Amino acid sequence: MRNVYLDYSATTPVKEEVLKEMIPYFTEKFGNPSSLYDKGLESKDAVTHAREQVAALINAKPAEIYFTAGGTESDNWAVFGACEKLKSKGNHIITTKIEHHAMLHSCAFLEKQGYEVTYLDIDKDGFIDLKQLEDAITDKTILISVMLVNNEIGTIQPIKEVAAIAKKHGILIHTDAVQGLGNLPIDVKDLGVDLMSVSSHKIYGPKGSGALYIRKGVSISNYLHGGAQENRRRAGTENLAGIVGFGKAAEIAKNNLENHIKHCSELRNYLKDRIIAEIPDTYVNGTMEKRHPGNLNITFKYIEGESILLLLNQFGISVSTGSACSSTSLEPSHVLSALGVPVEMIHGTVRFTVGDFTTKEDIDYVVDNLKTIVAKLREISSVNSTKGW
Amino acid sequence: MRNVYLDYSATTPVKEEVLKEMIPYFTEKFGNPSSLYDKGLESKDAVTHAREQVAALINAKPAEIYFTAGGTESDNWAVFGACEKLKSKGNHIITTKIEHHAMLHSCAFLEKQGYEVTYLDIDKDGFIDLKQLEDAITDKTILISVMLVNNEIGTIQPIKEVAAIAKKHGILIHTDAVQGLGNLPIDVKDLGVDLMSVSSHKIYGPKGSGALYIRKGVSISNYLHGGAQENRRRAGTENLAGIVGFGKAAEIAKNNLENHIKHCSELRNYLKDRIIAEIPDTYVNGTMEKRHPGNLNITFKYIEGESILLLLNQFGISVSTGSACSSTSLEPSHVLSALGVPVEMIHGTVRFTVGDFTTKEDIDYVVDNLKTIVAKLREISSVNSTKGW
Amino acid sequence: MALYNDIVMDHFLNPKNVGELENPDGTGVYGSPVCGDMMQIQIKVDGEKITDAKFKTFGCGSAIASSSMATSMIIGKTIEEALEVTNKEIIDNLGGLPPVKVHCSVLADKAIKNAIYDYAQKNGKHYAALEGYDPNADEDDDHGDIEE
Amino acid sequence: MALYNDIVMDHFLNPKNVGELENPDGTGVYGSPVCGDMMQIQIKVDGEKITDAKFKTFGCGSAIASSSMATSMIIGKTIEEALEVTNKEIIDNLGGLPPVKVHCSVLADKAIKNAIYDYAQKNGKHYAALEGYDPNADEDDDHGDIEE
Ligand SMILES: Cc1ncc(COP(=O)(O)O)c(C=O)c1O
Ligand SMILES: Cc1ncc(COP(=O)(O)O)c(C=O)c1O
Repeated sequence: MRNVYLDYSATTPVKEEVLKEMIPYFTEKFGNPSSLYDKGLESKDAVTHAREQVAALINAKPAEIYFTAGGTESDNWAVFGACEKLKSKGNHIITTKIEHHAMLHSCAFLEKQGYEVTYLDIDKDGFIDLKQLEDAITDKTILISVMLVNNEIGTIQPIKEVAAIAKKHGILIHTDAVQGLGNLPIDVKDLGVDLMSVSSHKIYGPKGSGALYIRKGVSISNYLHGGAQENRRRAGTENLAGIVGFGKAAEIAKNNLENHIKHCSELRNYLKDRIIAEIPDTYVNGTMEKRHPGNLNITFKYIEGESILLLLNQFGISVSTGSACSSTSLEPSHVLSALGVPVEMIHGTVRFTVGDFTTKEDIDYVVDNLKTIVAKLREISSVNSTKGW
Repeated sequence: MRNVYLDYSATTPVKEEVLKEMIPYFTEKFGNPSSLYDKGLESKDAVTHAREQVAALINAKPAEIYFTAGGTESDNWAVFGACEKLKSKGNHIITTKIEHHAMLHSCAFLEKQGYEVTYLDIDKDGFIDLKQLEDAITDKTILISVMLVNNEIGTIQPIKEVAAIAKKHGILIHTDAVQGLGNLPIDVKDLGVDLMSVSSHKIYGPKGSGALYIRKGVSISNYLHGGAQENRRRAGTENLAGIVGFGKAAEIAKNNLENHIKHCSELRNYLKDRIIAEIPDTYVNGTMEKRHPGNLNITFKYIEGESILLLLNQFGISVSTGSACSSTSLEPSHVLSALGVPVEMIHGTVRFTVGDFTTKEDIDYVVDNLKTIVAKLREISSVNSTKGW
Repeated sequence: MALYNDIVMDHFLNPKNVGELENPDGTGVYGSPVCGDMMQIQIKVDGEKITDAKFKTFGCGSAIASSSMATSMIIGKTIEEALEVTNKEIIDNLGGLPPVKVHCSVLADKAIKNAIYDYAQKNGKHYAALEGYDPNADEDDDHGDIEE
Repeated sequence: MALYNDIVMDHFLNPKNVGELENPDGTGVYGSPVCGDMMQIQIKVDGEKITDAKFKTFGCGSAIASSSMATSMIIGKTIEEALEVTNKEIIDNLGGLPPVKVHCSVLADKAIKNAIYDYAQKNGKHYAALEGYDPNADEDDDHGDIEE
């Protein structure tokens, strides 16, 4: 049976070249980067090199890259570290309704501590309103956090404009760029952000490795306390091979960026065009402009997403019904809710993300099976276009 | 040139069998464990299996193991999670002067938030005093955290007795077992602890992977907020290969425990005997009883540790001058200070840790070179036995 | 570990009794698309015996499997017997459901009762098990809360 | 990137001027074992010229290298010239030191001055550069604080 993975936003396979770079750092070059003997210094050099590679991908200085255990830790560090540092200045955070749970659950936790959080709306295309953002700012606002690319509908927020507003008001600006990294050109200098979260496993690097970009001169509190690693700002023995892998993946992503975007968007558009043309009662969620090149989010009216997922799985096809994290939960996606998708239609929504290893044949295989599956489930369904919901 | 690694407490190489288990989880079985399709479920199964392997090593239930990014995160989670959860009950923590920085710097941070911390002394052998512990308890005490095995002098604290005292007073008990795991039999049920930190890279598993044992029924706040991973208690896409590697390393450690202890303690004792017999003015720090089987901590009077380290490095020998984390700092080791070692002698201290790949020939090679090196540095030194300090 | 066991998967992939009856003696609907699951079960009754049953379900894998199992279970049973079917039995016959999916079996159980209720109403029948029964009562609020 | 560059490593591994002089004209000691570094520098003076210098150092690699470099630099210089040697020059001649190790060069600089001071005291000499000089003043409190 064919195997078609269309869930690159959930995670990506580690590329062979990346794994090859990592291998020696497990068994042979295993020294602790904090150690002063050659075996330690060799590891330190490897971390330094990876830092340069990651920095280059986002046009940061290497010293502005702090390695973490992934996007979730980076998000937590950014928000808790900023709030701790600035608590004497205020207790108000502005973010959006469509952030990843790493941000939303952190904010919910802070609300319990007495912080106030404004969650910005998105419009029907999936974008925040800069006017609403500016209106939400008070003299207690200490942090603005808006994600660069949404993980469910792939919309790219106007972070440069958001950062300009933040700067005008002297407020720290963080962006969760976990889904953006490697999927659009990112230049932190041009964007003007103070803090940015990224993760390795979304760009063909290993899981459990990520980074927080902290602009030179910006100071937030530490979140993991202990040893003097990462210039004393993030403690814990470095995930050496994970960092080396992230570095290599970043290097490849940089060199491959144009191709990657072209490849993914072409296949994604082809998938979209075929689905919309060949399967009735299907809708794309979020605008097709300013969108993650691999992301397609489709509602199949009158049927339920998990059923579609399971039947596709029978044909070796992997897709998701929302963000990977919420897929074991029964809650309808908060992103699609914010977009204004009716709840019954949220239940019928599938996220497809294509990636570097996707082929046109894969797409054809998926659409062909999807047609049968959707027809079958609609046959079973208690709702349909004549009956209505 | 021969290569002799005697810094197994800083980190260990990943064993070949461990790496072999990990490899497929990078490129092939790369699914996100939260995903509902086969590729995700297969990953979830791998995490479940690793959880069983780690649980087995410490006689815990698999559901009591929560994977983290390493010992530092586990320590931070334990102390911050406990304090957050129990803040309405009190604000007093009891720990020791010889904890790892992951604990000490976390406590220092909490002190700034208004928590009170008692740091227990150790005696000249390296052990805490249970009487002092019990006397330190107040009705505001919410957490006792005492490390199982010290990373510098290797002494094994009487955690079972500590836990009994904690239980008697209804106080949560955490132990940092990062250096203990795989180096002595650990049975969490028998020890009676509520929380225990462990790390993969100290037991021939990969860096950046660890766990917090949370006894069933014990509730602490989350520290990394986000997705529903780890039974909703630790967010972040799982470090899949890192977890698989930790699991395999734990399995090997369990099967190999007796051999490992015998092998290490024999070589360690041989190293100690030769150094003490053949190099004058050398002292062992900490008792040789109840000690990490591979740990030897020696003061070479009248000379300085970094010089010894660098000269040993010239001969391909890797040792450390204290904990790996403090080795880039000029601060004299807080552990040796607590032990009462005079500061000038702390500066002349070297930690040797032997491990599974150490041979008797390695030890002979080290001692032979050490003799020349120590003689040479003493020749250069401005202090000596006749002049005194 | 797969999400569902083989029995559930089989009932999901090859559901029995899908469809609608020409002249049903009773139709029961339960759930709503807003909750993510909506089930319609129809029965044909001969004397006191359920001779046929069909379902239509909007919902996840276990909702479809539960519908298939539930309809299979009541065909051939008397009304009284069918009323004794519990969601627990549906789960047991399915060889178990994941905890977050237990509510699907409740849905099926309710849809059966609603179909019988409809039949009873239309035919002026009374069954002890339906005494005071409210076909719209929401017994299913076990939606697996997010705690953190 | 090694901890130290090749010049530093060479002066550490093969230090020049190790030892003590038979009849030194001046002896300077600076630092203490408690701080982790203690340096003794002795000089032999002929007329106003430093004809020989020896050191003994308890300390880390860069302390030993700095001692070796400092003694090499002053041999052949006049006292006045030697007093002009700065820790910056020692570092430069060593091709640089890591930031946390800069204090080692300060130590060597102070040990030289103390040796000359001792010589001046013993011989009733006066040097403008030593006006108001305190041989025990602690110029070295740059111990690389831990911040978090
Ligand atoms: C937008 C976004 N933020 C944060 C995360 C969390 O990153 P990680 O999985 O590396 O913890 C993810 C991915 O799961 C994401 O898509
Ligand atoms: C006793 C002790 N606790 C905690 C840690 C931190 O563990 P990790 O390096 O996995 O962050 C270490 C090792 O560095 C340790 O020795």
